[in-house]
Amino acid sequence: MSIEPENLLWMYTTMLTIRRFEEKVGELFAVGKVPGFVHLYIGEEAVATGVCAHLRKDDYITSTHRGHGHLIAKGGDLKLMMAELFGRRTGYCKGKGGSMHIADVDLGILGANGIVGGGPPIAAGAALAAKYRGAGQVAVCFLGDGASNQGTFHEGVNLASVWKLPAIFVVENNMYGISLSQTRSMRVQDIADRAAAYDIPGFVVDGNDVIAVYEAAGEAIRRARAGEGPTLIECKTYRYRGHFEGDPMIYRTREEEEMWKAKDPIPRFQAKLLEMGVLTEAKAKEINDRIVAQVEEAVRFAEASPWPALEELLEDVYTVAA
Amino acid sequence: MSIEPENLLWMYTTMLTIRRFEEKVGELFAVGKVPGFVHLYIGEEAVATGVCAHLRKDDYITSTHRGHGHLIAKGGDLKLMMAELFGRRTGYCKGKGGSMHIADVDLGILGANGIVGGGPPIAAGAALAAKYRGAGQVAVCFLGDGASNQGTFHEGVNLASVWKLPAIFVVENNMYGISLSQTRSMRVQDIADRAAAYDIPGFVVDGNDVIAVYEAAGEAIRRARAGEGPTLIECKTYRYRGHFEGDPMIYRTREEEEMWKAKDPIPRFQAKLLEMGVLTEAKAKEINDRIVAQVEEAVRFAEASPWPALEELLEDVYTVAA
Amino acid sequence: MRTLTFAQALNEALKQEMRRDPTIYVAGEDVGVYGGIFGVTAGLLQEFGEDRVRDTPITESAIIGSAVGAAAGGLRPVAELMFIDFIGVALDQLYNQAAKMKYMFGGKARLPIVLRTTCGAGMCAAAQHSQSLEAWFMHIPGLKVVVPSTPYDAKGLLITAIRDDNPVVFIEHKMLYGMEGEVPEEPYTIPFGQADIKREGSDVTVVATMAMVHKALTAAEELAKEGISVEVVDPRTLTPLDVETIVNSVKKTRRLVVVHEAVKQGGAGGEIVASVVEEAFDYLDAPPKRVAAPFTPVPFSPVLEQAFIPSVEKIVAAVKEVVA
Amino acid sequence: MRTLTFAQALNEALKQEMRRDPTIYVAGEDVGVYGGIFGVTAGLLQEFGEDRVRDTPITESAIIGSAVGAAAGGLRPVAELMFIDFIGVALDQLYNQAAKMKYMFGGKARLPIVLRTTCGAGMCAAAQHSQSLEAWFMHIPGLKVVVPSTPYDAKGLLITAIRDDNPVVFIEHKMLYGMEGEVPEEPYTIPFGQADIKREGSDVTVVATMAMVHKALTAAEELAKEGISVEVVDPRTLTPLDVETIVNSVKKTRRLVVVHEAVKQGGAGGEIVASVVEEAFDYLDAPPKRVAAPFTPVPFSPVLEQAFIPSVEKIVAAVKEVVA
Ligand SMILES: Cc1ncc(C[n+]2csc(CCOP(=O)(O)OP(=O)(O)O)c2C)c(N)n1
Ligand SMILES: Cc1ncc(C[n+]2csc(CCOP(=O)(O)OP(=O)(O)O)c2C)c(N)n1
Ligand SMILES: [Mg+2]
Ligand SMILES: [Mg+2]
Repeated sequence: MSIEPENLLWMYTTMLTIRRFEEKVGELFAVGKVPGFVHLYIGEEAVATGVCAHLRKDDYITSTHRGHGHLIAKGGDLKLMMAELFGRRTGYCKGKGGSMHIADVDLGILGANGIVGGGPPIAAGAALAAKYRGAGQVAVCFLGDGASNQGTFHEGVNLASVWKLPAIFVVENNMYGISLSQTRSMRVQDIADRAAAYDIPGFVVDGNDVIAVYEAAGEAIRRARAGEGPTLIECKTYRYRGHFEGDPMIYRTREEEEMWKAKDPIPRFQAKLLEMGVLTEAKAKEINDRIVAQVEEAVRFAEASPWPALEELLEDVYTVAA
Repeated sequence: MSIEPENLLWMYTTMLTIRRFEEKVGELFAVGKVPGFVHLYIGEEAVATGVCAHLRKDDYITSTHRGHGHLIAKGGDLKLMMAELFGRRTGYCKGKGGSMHIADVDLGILGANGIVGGGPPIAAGAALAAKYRGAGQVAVCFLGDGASNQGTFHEGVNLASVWKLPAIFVVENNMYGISLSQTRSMRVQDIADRAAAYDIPGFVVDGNDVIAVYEAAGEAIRRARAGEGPTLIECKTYRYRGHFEGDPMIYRTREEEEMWKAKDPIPRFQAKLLEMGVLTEAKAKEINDRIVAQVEEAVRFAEASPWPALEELLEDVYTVAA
Repeated sequence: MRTLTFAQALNEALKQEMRRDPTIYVAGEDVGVYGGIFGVTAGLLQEFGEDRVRDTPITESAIIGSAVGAAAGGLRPVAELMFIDFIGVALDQLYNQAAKMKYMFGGKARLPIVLRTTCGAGMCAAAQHSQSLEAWFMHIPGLKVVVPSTPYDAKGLLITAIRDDNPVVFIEHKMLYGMEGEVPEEPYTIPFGQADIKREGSDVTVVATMAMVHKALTAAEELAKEGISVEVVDPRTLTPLDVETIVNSVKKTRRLVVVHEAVKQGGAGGEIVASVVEEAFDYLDAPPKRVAAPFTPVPFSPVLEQAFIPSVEKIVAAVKEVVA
Repeated sequence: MRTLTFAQALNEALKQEMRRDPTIYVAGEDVGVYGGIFGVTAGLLQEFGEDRVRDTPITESAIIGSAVGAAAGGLRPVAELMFIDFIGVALDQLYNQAAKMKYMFGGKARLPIVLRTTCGAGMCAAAQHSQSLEAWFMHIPGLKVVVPSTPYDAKGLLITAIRDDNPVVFIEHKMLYGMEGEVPEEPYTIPFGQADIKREGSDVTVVATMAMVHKALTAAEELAKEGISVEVVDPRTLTPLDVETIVNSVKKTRRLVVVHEAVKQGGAGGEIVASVVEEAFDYLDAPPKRVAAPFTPVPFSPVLEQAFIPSVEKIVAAVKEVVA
């Protein structure tokens, strides 16, 4: 597959944006500026990026507790995200949602989700709406290896299969669900094998290779838009940080971590782009500087933003008829 | 596999007992003697029978809303069953359970179940207790084709797989979940294919051939007792009656029904036994007469039994410390 | 006026609304070919086709969850949970997803979902097919909870539910499906949060829901013969709860009995009693009373089941106690 | 006496009971290698091994369901639901299976299951990790519901729960894990259904649960300065609920305030208020009051979350209202 240089650069920029954003969030968490549970996406950037590279603004995604990367890749605004993480009224959810519930329905982002396995049924429903409307939209469901053991995964995928919905289930297999390694949560090696239970295609891809993800997702999304039904894509990857910030990580070895860090999706992709001549060292630095500035701006925006007013506590529970 | 004549006769007798019992329950329902929802097992007798032929008294089963056949095959007492169906205090559950909740924990029967998909997690737990005890017990989970779409199926089988529990999941694929044909509830043709999602063996057998069921179950149970983990067995079969008594059956054709009735597991097995010389016409009549008498006796027992006393309403909610 | 059964009234509401708005679809187990296990969706498949009348696998989490996603995507799902008893396999999608999404997203979600379901004992359907669980739903911010008692209310409230932009749990008591009553042919709505005084009276207020409304009315009839005048108030929706109408009635009668079929402990009755005493304590001339099921699962045997369900006699006795 | 944190007290109870009875096992997400997300199961894997300390996949229905099967098969599971908020994916196995089995089977089942879980707001964990849902469990016949507020109660009640032959939901408020208190070294039990008077007083009875007990005690301290004597009653178990102790306290103080962190509508407070007014109406000198969370999901932002959680000030204000 030959990919346009502008797409390649979009992917590079997106991955780097996620990385820099998450690094900053980790720092801010450590100094107590971001409260609550924070699950960082560092190391897994190629997955959200390679998939979302194909998505239109009116396509849907459902995300997870580890959702910042999906949001950024789907076009989420860094300022609104950061303000939400800070709990400010200018945030995506007016401070009511926080990291685990950031959403932007206008961008088709149906929310991060604090419930592991919460997404697949919802994605099936969004795909149903897409099919009903007939405008070629799709719904992508991101989920973890751990989530694929949840009953809702089975139900969501089965419904999408039997109704031939334009849904793509992207398993981010980072080898752990909190402390439990995948080998101890299921006997299959490849979660893609679970596609057979629904008679849909299932693929394994190197989730640290954004091009591999891009290609697999492209075919799945093409099928979905063409009315050929859902696909399951398993992306093998690794999270570099703890499950959440503050995790002592006693359940995995430093050697394993080093092994995976050697496969870091960003330097790997950067090297490729340099080799291809799509990127130069100077350009790379320019991109990085721009991203760093954007992230800093998002932090400034968040810090300068007001807290929610107390009366807002009671608002937004119900939609009131116009 | 060569099967002892006494085993063959036990299977024949068991199947016929289920058939006669269920026919009688249908009659009694029609005249209003058996209240509530009644789901008959007629047509599927070979499944429960071929499986339970291998079970010890201390093995466990979990059953379904369509549970009479499993109960009888696991050694349930016809009188106590019938009295329960009548809602009498002499019944298995003192009249508190009815058709959907008959149980006999002393026989390892952990209950019929009104919740479709309720059984698999419970069976996994019983198998865990068996493994813990280390006495070679197994747990068999009966479930329907429809139930295999429920999230709890996925979770129960996965847990049994990952913990290598002595559990056998027996899918009674009678091609419908109430009015929904299997072809409209999932895209796989063979539910046994779902075993691949858990890396356990999955087999398809002719569920109207008791010997085929017996052989497949025998191997699965042998594996389980030997500590080799769970198996999924799909038995293709058909229910001859409606989903429940009173079902107008507008969702399937009379031709389809006739086609399946031609494969009735009981005459088929009877013919084989006659041919093998294990059974004679006279013996068959004798067995049938004995069963009919037993069923009649069960009905008399039920009819003569008292209703629960009103104060029993409040009993049996909690176990009170001795 | 023309009479319909409760089930027919619901069926008519569904048809009329589906004709009006093509974004409404119905999904659930056996809602299509079978027409619903209690016949409420009969004829919909024939009129609206498979895209809008969707038989689902046995997959309650995906039934409700897909309604959430479809609603977020602009449709108006009317999902069916065959028995309220089954909510336990799918509750997450209702309370953590549907009910909270708008709030969690800072207001930027609109989830016009109706979840129709059936509750109640009386058919010897035993412990897992006979429960009354409305109190759980009352405890979920973001949901509305509808508990109709008559064919007229059923139709009007269902149309309101379908037009509402919030997730609504619509609970149909299975023993009411066959009940007949006058129902206008044209579509009409009944506002949520407006209790209905099903019978006026002056000596005691009996607040009752669903099937219990009719038992309360029968009890009122009997008590009238003894000179006790009972006001029967039917909240019709539990969220929003029309505390005002109930309190005003109690201010008039100075006595309160609350009746529901759910088990008493943790039931809606506690909420109603507490709300009334908080607001109208000084008006009460006697301690309020609750008539509800005992703290047991629903038994199968008809004799036990009938003892479980609150009876007219128990309502009569409770009223006599509070007016004594 | 030695002091332990709430989490350490629970940990000690688990260890002591597991040493005593080899049929007890622990299962749940991250209970083994990780030692529990809040550290309550720390060290168990090392001492008791993988057979008795079972890390499970993310599979709450199978965690609870397998506990049901294992208990029916003779074991004594102590299962962990990481957050009470997750019960919606697994509630069926708890209320339709575990809680009803004994009754449905006519008494012939014994299900000694403990389901430990954590509840409550205060960590900015937002709408799906901060709820207080005890009222739902109170509405389920066949379950017992334990709501400890101190390290001492936590240990004694957990041992009682483990030795109980019924399914018990044991709810640990996450903001209490770090609280220290005196805890005897030897195993001891605290009977279910015995409320504890955490502070004696004569002007008003404040019934509070879990984290709210401590806010009520702080409020009592402040009110004492103003000459108002508050009796703080901690029910410790919601099923069985010790109505007698609460009623006796109210008969003495003639005033009642109920405090819980759950949202008010449909919460346990309604049940407690209703039970008291039914039994002690004539003793009450003022309308009872409930202090509870507003009818919203739990917000994330610390400023909103603190406004959501019932505060000492709100308790003080409520007490002043009822004694006015
Ligand atoms: C229903 C439910 N169960 C458990 C949890 C607690 N929890 C949060 S994240 C997580 C692990 C998820 O693992 P995986 O799906 O592999 O995603 P990852 O964190 O690795 O990205 C768990 C157990 C939850 N939030 N929801
Ligand atoms: C959780 C749940 N959902 C739905 C039902 C209603 N119901 C009872 S039996 C049944 C069909 C079951 O189909 P299958 O598993 O194939 O078993 P069969 O009846 O064919 O033996 C349904 C939908 C139920 N009892 N429980
Ligand atoms: Mg993972
Ligand atoms: Mg079937």
